[in-house]
Amino acid sequence: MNKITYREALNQAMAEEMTRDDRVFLMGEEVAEYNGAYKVSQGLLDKFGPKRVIDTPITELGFAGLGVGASMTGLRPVVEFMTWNFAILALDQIVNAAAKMKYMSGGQYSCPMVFRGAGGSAARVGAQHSQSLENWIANVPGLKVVMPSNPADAKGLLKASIRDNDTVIFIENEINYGDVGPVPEGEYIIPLGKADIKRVGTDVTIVAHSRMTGFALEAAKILAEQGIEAEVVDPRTIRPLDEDTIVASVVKTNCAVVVEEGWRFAGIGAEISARIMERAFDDLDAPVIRVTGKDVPMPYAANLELMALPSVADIVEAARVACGRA
Amino acid sequence: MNKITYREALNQAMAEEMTRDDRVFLMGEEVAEYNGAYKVSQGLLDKFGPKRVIDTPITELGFAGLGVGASMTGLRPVVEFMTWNFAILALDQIVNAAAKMKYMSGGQYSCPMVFRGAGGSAARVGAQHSQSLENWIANVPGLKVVMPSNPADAKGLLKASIRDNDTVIFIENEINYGDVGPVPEGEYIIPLGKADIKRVGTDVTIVAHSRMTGFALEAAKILAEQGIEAEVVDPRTIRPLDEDTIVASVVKTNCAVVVEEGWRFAGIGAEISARIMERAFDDLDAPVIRVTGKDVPMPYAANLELMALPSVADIVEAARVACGRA
Amino acid sequence: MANRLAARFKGRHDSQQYFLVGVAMSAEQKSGITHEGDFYSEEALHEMHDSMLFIRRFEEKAGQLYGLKKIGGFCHLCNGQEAVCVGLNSAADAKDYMMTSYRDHGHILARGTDPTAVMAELLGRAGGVVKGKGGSMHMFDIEKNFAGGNGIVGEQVPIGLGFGFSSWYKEDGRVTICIMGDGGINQGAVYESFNMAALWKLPIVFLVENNQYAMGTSLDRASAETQLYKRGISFKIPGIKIDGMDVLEFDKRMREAIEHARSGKGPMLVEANTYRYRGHSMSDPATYRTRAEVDEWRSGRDPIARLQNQMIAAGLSTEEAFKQKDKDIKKEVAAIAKAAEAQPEPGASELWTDIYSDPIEGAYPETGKVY
Amino acid sequence: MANRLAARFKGRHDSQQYFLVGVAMSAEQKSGITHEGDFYSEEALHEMHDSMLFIRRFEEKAGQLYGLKKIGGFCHLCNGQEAVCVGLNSAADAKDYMMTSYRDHGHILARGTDPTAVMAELLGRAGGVVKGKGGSMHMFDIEKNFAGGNGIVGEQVPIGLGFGFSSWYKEDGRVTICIMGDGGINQGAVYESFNMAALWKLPIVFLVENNQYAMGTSLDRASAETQLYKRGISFKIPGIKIDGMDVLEFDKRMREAIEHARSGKGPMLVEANTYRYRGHSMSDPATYRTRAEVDEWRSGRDPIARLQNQMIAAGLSTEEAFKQKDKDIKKEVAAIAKAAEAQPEPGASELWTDIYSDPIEGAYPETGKVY
Ligand SMILES: Cc1ncc(C[n+]2csc(CCOP(=O)(O)OP(=O)(O)O)c2C)c(N)n1
Ligand SMILES: Cc1ncc(C[n+]2csc(CCOP(=O)(O)OP(=O)(O)O)c2C)c(N)n1
Ligand SMILES: [Mg+2]
Ligand SMILES: [Mg+2]
Repeated sequence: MNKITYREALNQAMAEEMTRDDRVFLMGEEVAEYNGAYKVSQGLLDKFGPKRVIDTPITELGFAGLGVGASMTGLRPVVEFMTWNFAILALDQIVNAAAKMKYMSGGQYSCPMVFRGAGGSAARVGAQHSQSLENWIANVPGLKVVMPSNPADAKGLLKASIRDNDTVIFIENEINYGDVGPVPEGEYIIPLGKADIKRVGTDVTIVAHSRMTGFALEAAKILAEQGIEAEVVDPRTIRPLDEDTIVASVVKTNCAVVVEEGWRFAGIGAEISARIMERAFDDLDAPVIRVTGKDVPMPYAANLELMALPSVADIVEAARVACGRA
Repeated sequence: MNKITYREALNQAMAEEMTRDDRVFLMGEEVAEYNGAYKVSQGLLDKFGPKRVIDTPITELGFAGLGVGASMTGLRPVVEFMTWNFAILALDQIVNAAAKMKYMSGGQYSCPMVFRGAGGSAARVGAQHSQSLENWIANVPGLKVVMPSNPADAKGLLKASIRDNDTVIFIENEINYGDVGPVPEGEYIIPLGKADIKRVGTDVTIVAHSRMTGFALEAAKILAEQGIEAEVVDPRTIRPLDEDTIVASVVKTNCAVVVEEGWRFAGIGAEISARIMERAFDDLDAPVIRVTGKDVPMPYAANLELMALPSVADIVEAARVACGRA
Repeated sequence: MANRLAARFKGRHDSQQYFLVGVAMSAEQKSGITHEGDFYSEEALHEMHDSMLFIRRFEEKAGQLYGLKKIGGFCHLCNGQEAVCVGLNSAADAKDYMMTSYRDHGHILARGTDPTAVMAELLGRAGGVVKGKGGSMHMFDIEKNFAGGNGIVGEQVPIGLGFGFSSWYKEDGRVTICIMGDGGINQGAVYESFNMAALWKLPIVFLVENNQYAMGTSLDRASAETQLYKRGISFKIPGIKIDGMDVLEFDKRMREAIEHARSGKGPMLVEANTYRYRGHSMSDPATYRTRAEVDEWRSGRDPIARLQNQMIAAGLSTEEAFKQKDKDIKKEVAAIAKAAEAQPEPGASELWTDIYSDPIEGAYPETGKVY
Repeated sequence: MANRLAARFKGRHDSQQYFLVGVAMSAEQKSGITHEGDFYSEEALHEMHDSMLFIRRFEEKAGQLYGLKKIGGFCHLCNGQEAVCVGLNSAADAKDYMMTSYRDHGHILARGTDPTAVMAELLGRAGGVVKGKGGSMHMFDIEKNFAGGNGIVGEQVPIGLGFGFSSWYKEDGRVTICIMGDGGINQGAVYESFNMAALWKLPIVFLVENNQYAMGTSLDRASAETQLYKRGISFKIPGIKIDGMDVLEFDKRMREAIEHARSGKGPMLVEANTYRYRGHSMSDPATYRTRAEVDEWRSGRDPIARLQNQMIAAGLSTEEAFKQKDKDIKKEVAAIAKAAEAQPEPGASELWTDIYSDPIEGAYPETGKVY
């Protein structure tokens, strides 16, 4: 298997799908001539020309709506938000148009498209550039929400997302863009809606998505040294959530930690925690613990930022508490 | 005590606060000459004149930002969204500006203001006019979220919200506007952050806010006839959430149902359910049950709409299951 | 009536006989006219008239049914604005895309959608044009290239931009007609769309139905520039203003705008001056307008009366014939309402359909039942 | 330097001696001039020059510190745009409100904020102007009426509208200067704000810093109308275009715009033509511009060199004196950086402060620790 970066994996996924299907086009700020603010679309303009790789003005609501309209005519837009923080401006088109169009039109129109870009916080970019929106968006029926944690998932899931006939919210992680990992060669697709057990374990279940999957795997290493075998479950698709895989793990380990970078209140952790209780109440030896971003706007100062984000140590500690070995 | 409508209670709260403090002004679509789309601002233009009761063009993001800016200069804007569905367009100003301004400015600027309007679904208004946003907004540190369920709470909480020095998101319910209830005369303020036990009971805790509080109380009546005494807790303030009151009730009843009109995924119910597990795990005899709006865009047809919303019967059934008497 | 509306003035193009409206002509004159332009076939004029009248009676029936609580929620009628709906659809091709706000009954009817399906939708019935799921504000007909029926003010404008983009992308020769109100034109998304449409020369006609009010807010209380056709100037979009109470004038000038867009010259902004006779929605008594103002539009500028007078003057019909026509149409609408009312509500399982095209096994729909 | 910037050209108003820049004058001529207008006091000219030079050296130092990874995140320098920052603050009153985007160092310095606090903010130190919580993009100084430092493109425009509204409400005679970029001006919220500002005649000057690029996108690739001062026409906002590389010209014409707004005539839109010498942010190599283009602006139109030449021609200074001044300023900036670096990071408890003004007992802050 080739080892490539998360960024290259995404790039390959788009290039392959654009080659396969000329209804697919990429649009967003700086995606074309600049080759992407984070270089995810490197080379695509050269390959596919200015009709299929399109730089937009800074008008998130407008070009999100453009994507919605284009998708209703049968095109397959991939709309990039430079980061998801800016997509807050575009939420009306995502949530009120794309998500509801099929229902409101009695099944006549659908919006087969991908909204993608970097989510969560990068490094030292402050309060307005460090927001996780997956819990808001996964709240909405009509949308699918995908968040890959490594290059292979990034490629396989993005290809599946572009082929999907529904609106897929594809949230990448800026800090992961440079991560290198093995990616199968050739046609490689990961179906949406399937969690992946990234590490098998018996003592405690750690559910973590996107960048936090890596943190959880690191925590699992440390826990193993301490004699605790953690099972790390990466949901990969946040909506629909592969509840069965999560619950099966908890039934085995009898305790769980849920990790997310975003804020705690009504976050992904809340949902997973509630579901575990609903489906595995009698299997739980202890309450599910949520490890989340602190309940503060993201500060700029290096020391404060570090404190605001979940850490590997936080996960280790939570896991020890969850399985009664604190 | 006077019996007045929820609508009048809100109107009184604004009139009294505008009389008390001339920094307070009301702005929004149709709030002035039309006296409010739902007549909540009836008479305020006549009383306070066109400088303090201002009709805006249909530009939610623009006038929300206007409120943010005005609040930063020391004014006390009350910005009405005709309904919260339209506030999705304005979320950037609420979430990226108002909520984070104090933090980003190192405490220099704050945004003492109220964003208010009707939330949730009205009757037969379809998918785009029937969304509950409280879980999204309560996710965000820097905001407070208030949702009154009866006229007295509406008045006391709105007065407290206008006086509060932070940004308060005040979500009313259109269907409750006509509800009549006793409201204390004279100066009447309910501090933010305190839940209210709307009915005392011993067998099962039902947590429900806004319009669902009424549903829960009706369910409690039916349950009482069946020999089950439900305790109905109305959080009133969603953020901060009065976790202590909720947990104390669950410690007493050993089981709980959480009701909300909005969608289930990462909703208010998920948060409350997760917190109950975290704080009262050993007191729980059964998993917390969530009764929520169905996971569908709101349909228009009368029969489908009824199915999409939580019903009193749903709450009764859930409560019976929760306390093991199904 | 379904068929008549569906025909969408094809008579205009098929017939060999054309009539200059507003000028009584001799038989000789008539027979000498064989080109289009300012001339309409007799059949086309009747089509336009009948369509406008049908829309008016349809809306009145909807108002009645709302009063009887058979229609629920928000319901926005377009009485008074019929010339825009009908003129627009005379000017546009069937392949052209169209989308508008929640005030959509007249537009979808003029587009040729089965009126029984529209009425059934208002009543929340299974045979509704969107299966009873959308209601008054969310009418769609993909076969007629009618893309809603959108409830968030201004939301259809970026969506329309996307339809226009698609035609540019596919080079399919279609024009998108994207309709908004005088209140909606203040939304920021409109200007984001204007800029992109102009920058990329997309084949779009932005049409503002200026009915003088956005709910209770008159144009001048919401807009710094009340000449709405100028709202594109800052983005280099040319604008024209058309009398939206004159179906023939509207048809003619709208054709020019559509031709402009279709020819690759980029978008155009059209302001149609018109008036809604009723309140904003069924719950609005519209006390913000004077009786005199309403009368001025209703009696002085009514688009149906105007066309009737023109046709009578041209010797194409008589007052009696129009009265008879009105009776026929009322009957037709009553029959449609009856047929729609007779339909069942949507089946319960419909609650869970049309959410996803590719549902994922075991995950969708969530039944909402966890206990 | 803190004091110098803080003084904000007060010399201009205090001094009795004025000099016409660009024209060498005899002592007699000089002493004959006692009015303002096109004339500046010698002190004021030195202030302007020194302020621009200080901003440039400050930005260069910030760039260096970024290279050393002492400054993190996004960092947007304003080299080349100094005349706008300084001319603007010469034209505006201290009581006037100002807000801009993330490209805010130059503006807050020109506003008179302590440069050590600005540098400390870049370094994430406790003594930062916002306690290290905001960083490069979020500079605020309430005492100087400087309201950010906003990271979401266009977001400051509705906020500026609110400041302008406040002055209308309080009748406090202030003008709000709301700054955006040539990319930011495409955001829909800008037009929502234009409309309300014009409709209510609010005392606001909207200032577009047209530095020709939004990240890698040149003006003409993002804007259908590239004459940005015309972007208010559709909302009846008058616009003017000013050379943003000429501090005196900018000051003068900006004064007119501010006067227009202050006099109750409503908002004005000013386009300042300028150029950023560096990439968009520290990570941008700016390969989308030709060397020749950059040179044309840097060597041909540099605002600091231009003022120096004018002052030398007017006999107010010499090349040697300016060289010395530059050395002094560089030293000053180095000392500032050193002092800022010496500061500690914010205390850990700061993580939990400044979220709420009225925290609720037991509820805030949530410590995030539940196990
Ligand atoms: C974003 C948004 N804000 C507010 C509303 C409530 N609303 C519905 S219609 C309307 C007035 C629109 O007026 P106009 O655009 O002139 O269209 P008209 O109703 O006259 O056809 C308002 C404010 C809404 N549906 N969406
Ligand atoms: C809403 C939003 N979209 C995108 C971005 C990313 N971004 C930051 S600066 C920038 C370019 C802005 O250019 P311009 O307005 O010309 O200002 P300049 O940087 O030239 O000063 C972009 C796209 C953002 N911060 N906010
Ligand atoms: Mg209107
Ligand atoms: Mg720029």
